[in-house]
Amino acid sequence: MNKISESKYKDFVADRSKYPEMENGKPVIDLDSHKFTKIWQGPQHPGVTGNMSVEIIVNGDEIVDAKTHVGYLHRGFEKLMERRRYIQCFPIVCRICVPEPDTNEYCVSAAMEDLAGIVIPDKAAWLRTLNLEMSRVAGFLMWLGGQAGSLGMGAIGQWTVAMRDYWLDLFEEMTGGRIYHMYMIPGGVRKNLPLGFKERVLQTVDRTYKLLDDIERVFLNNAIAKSRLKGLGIITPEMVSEYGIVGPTARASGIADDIRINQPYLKYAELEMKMLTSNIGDAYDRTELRFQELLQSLDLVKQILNKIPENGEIQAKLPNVLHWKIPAGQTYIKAESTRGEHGFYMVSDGSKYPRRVFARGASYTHAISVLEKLAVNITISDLAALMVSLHTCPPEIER
Amino acid sequence: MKEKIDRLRKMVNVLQVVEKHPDLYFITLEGNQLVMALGYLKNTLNFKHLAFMQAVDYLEDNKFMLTYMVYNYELKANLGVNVFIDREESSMFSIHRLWEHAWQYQRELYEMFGIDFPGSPRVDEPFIMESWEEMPPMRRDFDTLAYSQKTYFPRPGRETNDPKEQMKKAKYPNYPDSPKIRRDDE
Amino acid sequence: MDIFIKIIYAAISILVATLYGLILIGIVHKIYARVHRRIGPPVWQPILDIIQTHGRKVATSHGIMFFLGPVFRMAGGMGTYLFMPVIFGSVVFSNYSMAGDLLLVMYFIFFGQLGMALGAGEGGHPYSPLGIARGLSQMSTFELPFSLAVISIAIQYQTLNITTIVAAQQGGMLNWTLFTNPLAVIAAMISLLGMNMHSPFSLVLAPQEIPIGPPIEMNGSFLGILQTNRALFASAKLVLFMNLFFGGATNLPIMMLKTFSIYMFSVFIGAAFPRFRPEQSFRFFLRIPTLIGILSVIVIAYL
Amino acid sequence: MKEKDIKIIEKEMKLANEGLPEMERDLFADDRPSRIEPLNKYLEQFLNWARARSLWILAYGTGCGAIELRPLMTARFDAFRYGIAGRPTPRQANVFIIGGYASLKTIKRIVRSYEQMQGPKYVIALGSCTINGGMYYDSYNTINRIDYYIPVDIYVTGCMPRPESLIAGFNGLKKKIQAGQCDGMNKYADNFDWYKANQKQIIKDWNMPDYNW
Repeated sequence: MNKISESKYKDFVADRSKYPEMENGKPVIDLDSHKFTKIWQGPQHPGVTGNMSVEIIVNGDEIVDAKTHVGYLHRGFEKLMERRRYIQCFPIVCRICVPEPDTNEYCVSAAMEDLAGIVIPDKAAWLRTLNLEMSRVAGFLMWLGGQAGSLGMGAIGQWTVAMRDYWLDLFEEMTGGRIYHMYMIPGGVRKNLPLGFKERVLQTVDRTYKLLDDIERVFLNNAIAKSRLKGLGIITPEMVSEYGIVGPTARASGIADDIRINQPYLKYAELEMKMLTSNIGDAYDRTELRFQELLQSLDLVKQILNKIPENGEIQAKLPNVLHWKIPAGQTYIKAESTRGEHGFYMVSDGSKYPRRVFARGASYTHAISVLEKLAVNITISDLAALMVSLHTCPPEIER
Repeated sequence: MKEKIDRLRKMVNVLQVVEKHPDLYFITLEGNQLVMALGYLKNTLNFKHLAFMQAVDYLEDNKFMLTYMVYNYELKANLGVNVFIDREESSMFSIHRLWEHAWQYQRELYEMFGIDFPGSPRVDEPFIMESWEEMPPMRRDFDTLAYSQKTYFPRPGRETNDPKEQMKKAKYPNYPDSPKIRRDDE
Repeated sequence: MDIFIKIIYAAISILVATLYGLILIGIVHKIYARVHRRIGPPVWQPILDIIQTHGRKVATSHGIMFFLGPVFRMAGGMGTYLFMPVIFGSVVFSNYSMAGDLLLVMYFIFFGQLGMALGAGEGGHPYSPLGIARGLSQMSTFELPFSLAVISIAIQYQTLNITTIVAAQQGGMLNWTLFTNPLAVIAAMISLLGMNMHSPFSLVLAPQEIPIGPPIEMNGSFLGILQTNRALFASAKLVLFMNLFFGGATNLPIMMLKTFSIYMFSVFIGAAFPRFRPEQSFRFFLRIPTLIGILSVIVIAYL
Repeated sequence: MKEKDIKIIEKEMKLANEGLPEMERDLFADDRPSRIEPLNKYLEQFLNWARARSLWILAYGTGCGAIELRPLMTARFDAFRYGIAGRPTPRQANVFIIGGYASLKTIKRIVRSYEQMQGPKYVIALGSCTINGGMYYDSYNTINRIDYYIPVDIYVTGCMPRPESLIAGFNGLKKKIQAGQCDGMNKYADNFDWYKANQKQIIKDWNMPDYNW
C-alpha cells in the first residue's frame, strides 16, 4: 500500500483512513447499509478472462472485497484419466488449457516416459521443443491482445489474434490440428516436419517481428497505457513464494525462476537464452517482460530451426499401447508455459490405467489468492487489466 | 539435496526416501509431523515454493496419500513429501499459515476427496462443484460413467461391435472359446 | 399555415440528419475495421441493426421511468438538432433557429443524458448507475471547456443566435472562428473528444469494465430508439460544431464534408489510444482544455 | 366459465418460484413464457430479412469453443462483414453460442442468460460435446445433450470446429431465419415444463426464479 502511494504514476489512491470502518485490518462490510454494492463480474462479462467470475463488493467504484469463483469449466479430467488407458490420455489432456495446449501434451507424455523409463529419440526432442516454443509464441500473442483489449484498445487484439492465426496455420501444417494438436505422444511425436516448413516458419517469424514493432510503438510506449498499468497490482518479491506465483509474473518481481534455464528439459540446455527479470512487479512491468519473452521465444524458434537435425527417428519403440502397463511409481514433470510452471504429477500403480494424474495449472494461484489480494483498493476500471496482467486461464485452474 | 534430507531426518522421522531424479526426490513422513517438517523445510532449508498439494486415493488400502511438492530456488530442486492418512476419518492438519495459497488446495481437496482440514479458511465453501449431492467425485469408488448415464440423458450412439465379440461371432462361430483370441487380462 | 410547413420541413430535416448519422456511424465502423486490418461491416449495417432491434417480439420494461429514459434521450437529441440552422440560407434545413438558441442547444445536450440517467437507473442493474456516474461526471468536466469556448465566441460575435454566428463567418475561409478565435476552437475540439465518447474517453460504454454501461438493460425498441438517437445526436453535435467554428454550410454536400472531417478528428484519436481511467479523464478536461478556454475568453474580452 | 376454473387456470399460469426466499419472490416475474405469433406475413418477411443480417452474439464464452470465436471476429475471418457482432449483455443479444461442453455450474448460467435474451433468439451449439457429450461423455460434471435444456437451432460439429465451419453455421442460421423456421423461443414456451423438469433434474439447488423473463 505504501509502495503504491509512493509511486508517482498512480495519481489516485483511495483514502481508507476513515471510511469504510476497519476492523482487524478488514473493512466492515454491511450490504444492507446501502453503502456497498455487490457485483458479479462474470461469468458473462467481456472483461473477464474466460468463463470465470469475480464477486466484488464495491464502495462507489472502488473494490473493497473480491472473491473469485471458478468451476464453470470443470470437466473432471483427472477422474476421466483414471478411467482411460495411458495411450487414451493424450488426446484429452490438451483440452486442459485451451490457448496453449502443447505444454499439457508434453508434460503427460514425459511423465509416462519417465515412469516407464523410455528415452525419446533426439529428433523427437527437438520437434517437441519447437512445438512448445511455437505454442508459447501463440499464447503470448493471444495474451498481448487481451492486455491491450482490457484497456479498451481493440486494434492490438485484432492484429495479434490475426497473427496468431498464421501461427495456428503452421501448427496445422506441422501437426494436423489447429487448436488442439495432439502431437506429442508417449515415446516421441506423431509426424515429421513437412517439406519447406522451416522457410515458412521463418517468414512468419519475420512478420511477427514487424507486427511487434508496431505494437511496441502503439501500445507499450503509449502514455495512457503506461499511466494505467504502472503502479497497478504490485507483486513484491516476498509475495512470490508466499502465494506460489510462477513464471513471468514472478520474474517481473525479480525472482529468477525459469524452468527452461534452471532445470532444462528437452533441448533447452543447448539453446542460448538468458533469464529475463524485472524488478518493480507492477502490471506494466509484467506486460513489458512478457513482451520481451515473446521476442525471446521468436529468437528461440529461429535457433531451434537451425539446430534441428535433418534425419532421425521421431518415435521410440513402445510396447503394444493398448496393453501398456507402466511400473508403479510417482513423478512430477513440469514445463514453462506462458503463464509459468505447468506441471503434471502422475502416480502409477502398475496397471494399465494411471492411478492419479494431477495437473498443476500455472495460473492456479494467480486467479484466486493473488487476484483476491490485489483487487482490493483498485477501481472496477482496472480489474480487467489486472486480471489479464496476471495471465489467468480458467480451464487450467479447475481442469 | 541429500544433505538437506539428512538435516530433516534430525527433526522428524523420515520413513522412506526415493530419488526419482537428481532434482526430484520423494520422501514419506508421518502424518502428525508433517506441519513441523514443512515449516522446517520452508523456513530453514529454503524450500520456499509450494508447487501443489494433492491426494491419491488408495481404496484397497483404505488410505489417502497426500503429496506436498515444495521447491528450492537455490538448489533448483523439487521435493515431494508424501503422507498417508486414514481414508474413513480423513482429516489433516492445515498448512494455510505456512503458505498463503495453501487454503486453495485444501478447499479443493475437501470438495473433491472429502479430506477435512480443520481451521483452513473457506474450506467448506463450494469451490468447483455447485449443488453437488453425491460423494466427493474424485474418490475412486465414485463411478463417473454410471452417474453421467443416469443424469445427463446419454444420446444413443451408432451400433458398434466390440471387436472381441464380433470376431467370435463372425469369424469363429464354431470356436466359442478359442484360446487364440487374445483376452483382456484384467 | 406557416407553422405546418415548418413542421414538415423539420421532419424532413430530422430524417435526413438521422440517416446521415447512421451512415456516418457505419463509415466509422468501416474505418475502425480498416485500422484493425479487416474489411468491416457494410456502411448500412446500423440501419439493419435498428430494424432488427425494433423487430424484437419481446421487450422487457422495468417501469414507467425505464420507458421514458430513451424517450428523454431522443428528445434531447431532437432538441439539440431542431434549434439550430443546419444549412445556412436554406429554407428546409433552417429549423427553429431563433435568438438565444445557442443556450437552448447547450441545455439540450445535457438534457438527454439526464433523462437517460433516470431511465437507466430504473433498470436496476448495478452497472447502470456506475455508467451514469461516469457519464455525468465526465459530462460536467467536458462541458466546462466547451462552455468557456461558447462564451468566448458569444463575446466575439456579440450574439447568442447561431444563425448570426454563421452569417458572421461567411465570405471566405479566413472568417471562420477557427482562424479568428483559435483558442476557443482548440478548447471546444478537445471537449468534442469527450462528447463523442470514443477512446480514450469511452468511459461510459467501456465493455471490458462496465459492459456497455447505462443501456445494459435496454432491449428491443428501447435500444432501437437509443441507437437512432445516437445517430441523430452525432450529426446534431457535428452540425453545431460546424456552425460555431467552421463557418457553417451553404448546401448539403458541404455540410456532410465538413461534419465528416470534424468527426474524423475524434475517430482517428479513438482508434489509436486506450481508454482513460475515469478520474484521469476528469482531470484531463479540468486541466489544459479549461485553461485554454479561460485564456480564449480573456483574449477575446480584453485584447 | 366458473370462477373456480379461472382461479385454477391462473394458478397454472403462475410460477411458484420455489426455492426463493419470500422477500425476493416479488422481485421476479412469475409469468410463464408465452407463445408469440408472427405479425403480418410481409412485415414478418421483411423483419426476418433484417434479422438474418444483424446477428448479435452474446459475449459469453461458455466453453473452449470461445477460443475460435476470437479468430472468427478478428481480421483473419472477420465475421463483422456478415453483420455479426458481439453484444455484452443478454438483453441486447439475439444469438447465443454454446461454446462446447456445458458444465453443471455453467448450464445454470446458460439457462438464465438464455431466458433473459429478448426474442426472437437463436442458439448455435458448437462442438461435438454439445451433441452427445463428445470427449466428455462419461464426465460427472458436463451435460451430454444441450437440446434437453434449451432449444437449439444449429449445430456445428467438430472438436473444435474451425472458424470456417462456424461461418457455415452462421450461413445456415441465416437461411433458417429468412425462411422463418427459427422458432426456438416458441418451442421453449410450448415445452416449458419439460425443459424446466430437465433443468431441475441436474441443478439441485434451484435458487433462482423459474423464468427470468
